[in-house]
Amino acid sequence: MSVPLIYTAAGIFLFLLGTYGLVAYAHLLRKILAANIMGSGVFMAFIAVAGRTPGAPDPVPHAMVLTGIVVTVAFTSVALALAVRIARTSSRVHLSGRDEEQ
Amino acid sequence: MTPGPLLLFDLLLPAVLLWLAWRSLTSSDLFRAVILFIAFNLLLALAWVRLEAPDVALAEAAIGAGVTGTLLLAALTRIESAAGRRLSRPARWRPAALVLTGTALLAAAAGLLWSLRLLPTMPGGLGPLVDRHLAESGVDHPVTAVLLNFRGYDTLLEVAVLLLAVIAIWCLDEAVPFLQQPLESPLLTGFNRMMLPILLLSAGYLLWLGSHAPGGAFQAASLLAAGLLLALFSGASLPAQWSGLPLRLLLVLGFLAFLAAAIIGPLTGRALLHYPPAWVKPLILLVEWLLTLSIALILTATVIGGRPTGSRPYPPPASPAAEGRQR
Amino acid sequence: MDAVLLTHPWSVWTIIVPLAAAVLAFLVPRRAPLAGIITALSVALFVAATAYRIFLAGPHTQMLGGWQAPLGITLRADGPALIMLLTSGLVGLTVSLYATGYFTAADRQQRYFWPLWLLLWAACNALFLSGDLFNLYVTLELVTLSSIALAALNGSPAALDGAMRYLLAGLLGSLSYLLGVALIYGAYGTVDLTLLGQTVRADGLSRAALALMTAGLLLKTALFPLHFWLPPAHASAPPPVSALLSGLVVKAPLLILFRLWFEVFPDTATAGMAHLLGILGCGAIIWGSLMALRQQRLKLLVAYSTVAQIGYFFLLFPLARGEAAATAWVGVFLLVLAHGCSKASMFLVCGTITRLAGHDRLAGLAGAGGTLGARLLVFALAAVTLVGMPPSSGFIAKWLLINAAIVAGQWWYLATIALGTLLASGYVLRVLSLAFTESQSPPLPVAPRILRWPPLALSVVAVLLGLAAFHPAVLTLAGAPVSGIILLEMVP
Amino acid sequence: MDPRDILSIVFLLAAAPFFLAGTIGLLRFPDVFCRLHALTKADNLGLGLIVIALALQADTWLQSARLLLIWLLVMLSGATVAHLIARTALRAGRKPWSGRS
Amino acid sequence: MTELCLGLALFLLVTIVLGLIRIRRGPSDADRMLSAQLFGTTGVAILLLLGQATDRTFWWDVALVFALLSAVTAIAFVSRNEPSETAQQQRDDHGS
Repeated sequence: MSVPLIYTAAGIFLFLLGTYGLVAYAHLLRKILAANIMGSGVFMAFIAVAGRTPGAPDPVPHAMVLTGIVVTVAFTSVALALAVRIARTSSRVHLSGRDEEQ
Repeated sequence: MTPGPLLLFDLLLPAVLLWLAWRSLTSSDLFRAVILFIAFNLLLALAWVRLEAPDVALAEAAIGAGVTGTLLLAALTRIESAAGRRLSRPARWRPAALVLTGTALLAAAAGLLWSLRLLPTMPGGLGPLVDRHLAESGVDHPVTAVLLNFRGYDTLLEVAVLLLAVIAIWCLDEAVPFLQQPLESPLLTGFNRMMLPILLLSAGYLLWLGSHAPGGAFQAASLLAAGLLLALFSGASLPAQWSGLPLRLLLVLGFLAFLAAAIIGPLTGRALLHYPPAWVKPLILLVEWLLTLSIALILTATVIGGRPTGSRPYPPPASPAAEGRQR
Repeated sequence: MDAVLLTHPWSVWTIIVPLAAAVLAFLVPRRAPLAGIITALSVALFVAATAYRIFLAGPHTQMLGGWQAPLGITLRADGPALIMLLTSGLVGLTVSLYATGYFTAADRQQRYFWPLWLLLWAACNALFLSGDLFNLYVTLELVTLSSIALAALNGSPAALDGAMRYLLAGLLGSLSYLLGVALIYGAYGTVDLTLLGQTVRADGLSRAALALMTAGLLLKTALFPLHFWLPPAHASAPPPVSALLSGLVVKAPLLILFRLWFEVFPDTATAGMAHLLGILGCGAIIWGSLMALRQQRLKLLVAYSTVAQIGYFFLLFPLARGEAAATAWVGVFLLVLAHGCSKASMFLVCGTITRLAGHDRLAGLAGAGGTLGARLLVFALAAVTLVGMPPSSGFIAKWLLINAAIVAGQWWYLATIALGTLLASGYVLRVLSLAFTESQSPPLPVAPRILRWPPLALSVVAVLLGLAAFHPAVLTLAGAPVSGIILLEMVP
Repeated sequence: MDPRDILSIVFLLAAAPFFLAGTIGLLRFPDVFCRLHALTKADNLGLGLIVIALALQADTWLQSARLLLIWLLVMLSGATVAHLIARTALRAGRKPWSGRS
Repeated sequence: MTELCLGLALFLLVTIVLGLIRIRRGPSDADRMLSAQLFGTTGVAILLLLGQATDRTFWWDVALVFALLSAVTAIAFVSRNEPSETAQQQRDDHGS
């Protein structure tokens, strides 16, 4: 079992864990956390899968993951702003139609 | 090959990461979830180090430790002050739905893991190709070369995404100060007085490093943003006359410079982003410096979370960091 | 003159000009509408130049930064991209004109509509031209994020809610897509579509990657049963935004799907997977149409109609396997163009009606003679294309799809198309009948010209495109991954 | 064996208990103020010993200086944060533990 | 030497795992923030040790960034609790 493979597997599990969290939880902040965890898993798998080259690591996936991280930060900040706005306009912390579930 | 403790480390770290992620998703208190997530980000940087991705590790350390944590805490505070602090539990699912989802996720995990065995044992990768053209790229560090030259188009659009995030956030709301009063503590003032120059210097160091070693514009910008946030916490603010057009100009400056550099190509009969060979180095340097400044302001603006109105005391601050960079 | 026309990379400017204009609109909000109109006209011009170049000199590529793939990113101006650009040019121009009248200067929404829309436009054009898996991810994120911001533009609780749903679904979709890209890069060491098309092996890993990417993109295209986020987001946004979301944005992930399935993974995708998509498409057609029939509000009706129309696009996957491939291909791309124009026009009419009547409840519109009735007639004209009545482009498109289904011997798709058409006429007639009931309401003011003419012009274009369908049809096949003859006659 | 190596090993071995003490203190001490106390042990001494050990091994002065800078920064942050958190806790009405729990 | 550095890094990772218990127990937000702070310091130490063990000192730059930013989140936390002290009181009562 090689080291990159361990991290690839961990990345895939993080991705699925995040997917579960995104679907199962109603609180918007939790959903955003879950999406971030998903993203981390994807990035980890990306780097690990491409990091098996012998010698110096391949710089291209590193650059791609950097781009991905920035994009995810942008999404996270907009998502948080939306969540705050929803909380302020309707005192809700989740999407409509799920009030009973909290 | 792998020494014993290192292998143990590599087994323990992913396990801890998964556990942290799990706890962060399941703990009923949201503040705890956010703290666990911050810890998760911290350890994630260690994972990047283990995967020999120092650039990603730097970015994760800068973003995860500085910006994301602050972003989440600020958002949590605002949400709680609007809707109250509540516990959050998973939706009560019907057992059938739970079983179905669980099975689907586990099946996906099994399928994906099983497909990994098909990965080539000796992958190609683009590393050698990047090395071969590194001399023509204008920088000496492969990751920076990919980001700013070989795949510069991705980076151009990525900066557009960041800019878009600010526009979207401003469109949603006006800035809500999350401090009703600045933190007043002589210790913090002293701390800031020492920290801001150090952050500015370190940002310059990372930016300079990026041309030949791990580092670069985004990481440097995150440090600058952290400096701006520190200044913000201790009550610094942007003068009202700066919060309009000048601020917007600073926000878009990096992107505009990048765009201008990009269209030199099509205007002179080359491809988009194809720099004239003699200008590659200075152009990339200029774009990188301006990008650092703009991205730092963009990241700060996302944490502030709304359009500065000029009248309120907490628009983006004009800290020494920002001013030093503008001149 | 011709030398420049045939060698200059015109398509690049359809990305650059809106990007620059977006920045200007953000900097100087007062001049934003002007920047928008100038951009709209120039994008239309650049699309025309691109079409001319493809028509005369065939598809062409551009290596960005002068770096050849796999090191660099390649932009590709080929037939499929061109049809998408045409859609984007037509819809974009119309909506831009409409928006100058819809948002007023005092409006907070105007301040942000223009930069957001121009960024969205640049992102859509960039996506249509991209020939690189990872670059497609970045452009798709740009498309999604700007769409989300636009969907939340009016700040109403419903719009915020819809935008949030959209955002979460979008994140899930794009991360799933990115994981697929990671696997592909790990296996083949490149993300260039053309190179991948030559090297991809039809093994389990490719299938896993394809499944991940497809799942993510299905969520982003809102294919039934993953459409849950679309109606709230599309129906609660301001009408010009709804027109863009339905007319343009849903087609972005769709094009990526087509490129993946037919260019990169033609052998990896099994017939079973293709039929699964086809059956989901059928489900979308029927479910979306039924839901549209039940809606009480005009905008929701149109939004559910989008859910249904998305289904037709997915019929390509099963129908393009075999001898009818070219027929189905042309049919679906024509349908994309037709649907883009007609749906955008319908949403714009909704906007004018809401502006006049103050609401869009169907019950409240009954007896809408006079000025509202005229708007409803424009709606009906747009619906001619949507339903697929001759001689509209929608008719030609569906005709081709039906031919492909017959040739492929897949009768159930034929039946679904027929049923979908029937249901579509049902919900359109339901709206239209409002115009012919006795008028009770007091007369309403006439809408300003800028809110009347653009939708009318767009729906007329959509109908007339049917008469000129041969040219787009030929262009669609330029550089397309399918070839063969276009079967215009019924060949059982 | 080089005496520098021996010194480094001694310092590294000495660092471990401080981190452990920091963690145990974090777990076992009765209130937030005591725990702060434990935390600063790890910051100042544990990390300090590691930094000294590694600085002994460094090839150039620049590297040693970088290590020292990191240590100084952590101490500075640690002190400031400890002060601020203690202040927050005090303002929130938490009484420092006085020996009777 | 290398082995020792690695062993110590592993040991520090274990102390982080132990420290997670405090995040779980709380009782107050300040306690949790404190644990995160300790993780930051420990993370810096691990980075230094790993960099030494594998002879790649560019990882010390990552440690430097950690050290630079370790205060930012904590200060954000403190400022979050700054405005109204009564609210903080309620929050703590609720949290414990």
